[in-house]
Amino acid sequence: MNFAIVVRSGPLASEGSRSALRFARAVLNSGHSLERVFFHGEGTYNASSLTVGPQDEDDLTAAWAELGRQHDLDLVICVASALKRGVLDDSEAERYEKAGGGNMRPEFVISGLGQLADAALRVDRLVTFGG
Amino acid sequence: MNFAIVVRSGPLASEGSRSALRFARAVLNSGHSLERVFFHGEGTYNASSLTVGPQDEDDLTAAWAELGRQHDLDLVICVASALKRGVLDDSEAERYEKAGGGNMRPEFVISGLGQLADAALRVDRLVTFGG
Amino acid sequence: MTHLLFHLRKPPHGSSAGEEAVEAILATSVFEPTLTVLFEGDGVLQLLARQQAGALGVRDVAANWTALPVYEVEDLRVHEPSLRQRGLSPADLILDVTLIDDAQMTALIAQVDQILAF
Amino acid sequence: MTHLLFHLRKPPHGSSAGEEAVEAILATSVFEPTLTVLFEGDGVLQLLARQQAGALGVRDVAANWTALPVYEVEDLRVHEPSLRQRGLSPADLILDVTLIDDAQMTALIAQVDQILAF
Amino acid sequence: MATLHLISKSPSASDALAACLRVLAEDDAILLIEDGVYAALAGTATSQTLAGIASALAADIEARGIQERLEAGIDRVDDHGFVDLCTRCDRVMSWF
Amino acid sequence: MATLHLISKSPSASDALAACLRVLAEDDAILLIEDGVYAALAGTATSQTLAGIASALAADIEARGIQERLEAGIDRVDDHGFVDLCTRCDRVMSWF
Repeated sequence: MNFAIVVRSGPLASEGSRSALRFARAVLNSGHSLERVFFHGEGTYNASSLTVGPQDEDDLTAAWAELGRQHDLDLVICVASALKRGVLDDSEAERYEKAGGGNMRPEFVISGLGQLADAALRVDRLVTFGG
Repeated sequence: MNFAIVVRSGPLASEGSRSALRFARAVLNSGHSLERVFFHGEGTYNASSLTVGPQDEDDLTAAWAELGRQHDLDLVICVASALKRGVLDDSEAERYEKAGGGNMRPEFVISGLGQLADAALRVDRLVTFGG
Repeated sequence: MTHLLFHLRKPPHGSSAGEEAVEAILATSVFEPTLTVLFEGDGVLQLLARQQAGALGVRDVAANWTALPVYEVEDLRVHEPSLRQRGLSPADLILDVTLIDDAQMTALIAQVDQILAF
Repeated sequence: MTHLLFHLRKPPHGSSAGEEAVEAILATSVFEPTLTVLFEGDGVLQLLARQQAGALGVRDVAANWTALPVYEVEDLRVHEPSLRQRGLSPADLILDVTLIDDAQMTALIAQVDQILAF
Repeated sequence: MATLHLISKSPSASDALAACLRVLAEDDAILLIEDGVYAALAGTATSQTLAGIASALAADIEARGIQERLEAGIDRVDDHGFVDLCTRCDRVMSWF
Repeated sequence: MATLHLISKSPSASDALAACLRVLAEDDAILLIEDGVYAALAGTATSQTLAGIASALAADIEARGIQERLEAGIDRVDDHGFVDLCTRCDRVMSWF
């Protein structure tokens, strides 16, 4: 079965991102397909490359990136949400003249809400976390 | 009278940061003193220099920075909260080997929770926004 | 045809959920699915008339919603018990909506393919 | 001497409020103020015994609270009606606390200089 | 020794207001801010309890379009009134 | 055409569970996750309503130390059981 996940909370504000990550692992381990993880609103904070995690907790931004690498996942952050929150890839950083480049982990891509709509229309199950 | 403000929400997650900003302006306009604004937990996101605000809304990170400049305010972000969320000044960015430098606006300073304790013990009124 | 339900249960201003929902609905409407927007709980407050957003220096969220019919998103349903619980009536709302009760909401949920929660 | 009240009304795990409160309390204790920690509403759930944080791969929040007496933060009060409302009793908690009722909470609030809310 | 209680959440999104009312002292004041102002909607379960006790922040009322739907006895306070309330009370307690 | 309802907030922090129960269809399922699992605490106002209807996510129960305080009739489900529930139902509805 095809799944898509929507993440609507940051890595620390509520438990939504952590639940979504565990659910994503369980979907993959169950032999299902995970078509896309769409990070919307506060969820875009999960893509930050500047987080410094304490050693006794896992850093969710790093954990998402790691899962994305292992399974070649489509991790999409919503451009409208991300710009307002200061999560930028290098090309957005250049466009808005932010010296020093972007702060998005390379395992994520920044794109529009069409990616959410496309997922909602294609997959068998859409599951939203962290409102 | 001496005030201190604690901000516990980011610029977009809840209305706390916006309320705190309006309250800060009212404190200053009323002739009171604003000793410190302490950004704790999610509140540390307010210091991001990478936010790109839509034109028809004010960008709260820019608005805090502007108010800080005008009134020489002590805008402190909690180091423990900020590191986990990927809000770093240049020296923290260097320490944790993040290329491209930090992403904290220069009107803010990054410091420890002693600054919250110190404010709580010194001021006449401590007001917390955005839990 | 795929039937999508957008479910709003957050009030305006207190969070960015309302704006994010409007943007997502408009982006989705381009694909021309069957599309229903459901306002329930505090979500009914999104549609209150006379919201003066200038007071907070923010965008007028209620006005955002008026863009929906322009983009032919016209199946807007409001959970009437939520409205009544808040001392409000349909005359207080900025858009023409279909009022639904609990049983009709139950039937609506059972009928859609996916639900997007805000 | 300045009397500070730390007021917890968020449960553990669902947000970082509990950790932030513990850190703030310990940082404040260095200044040796009069310091009271009040657990009320869902905040009483912070102190539940047998929390197995490993299940979520997170720090053990309940264990964080046990550091308080070590740093001589010993005035811990739990709003008993909040505990009862959740089907819990003092025996379920990880620390020795003082139970207070509504009237005692009212009196506590009136007696402190500043309140830090989590 | 009065306390100013700040309520910033809707009654649907937090038990903060109910919890505050349990422990309110006689000379305390409540100020509804942000989504907390929805508790002042006339004809609702909470609003009648608040008449004469609570006030509500003007900017938040107007932004939400409830300026003509307030329960009688709940005063409007502007941002400077908010600061004044803080100075007239002895401490400020925020409930989330 | 059953729906899986996800409840992720404590009953003190959201009316989500109460709202969900109003519109629950006969063959629907409820899964309590995150702070939503506190609704399963035995002897509380909500928990008895949930017996036989709701299950709760094991990791969230254990993290919160309520594994021995669950209302009878509320099953524990692990992460794979969560995925199975999604496949057995026709859609997933998240309530915040």
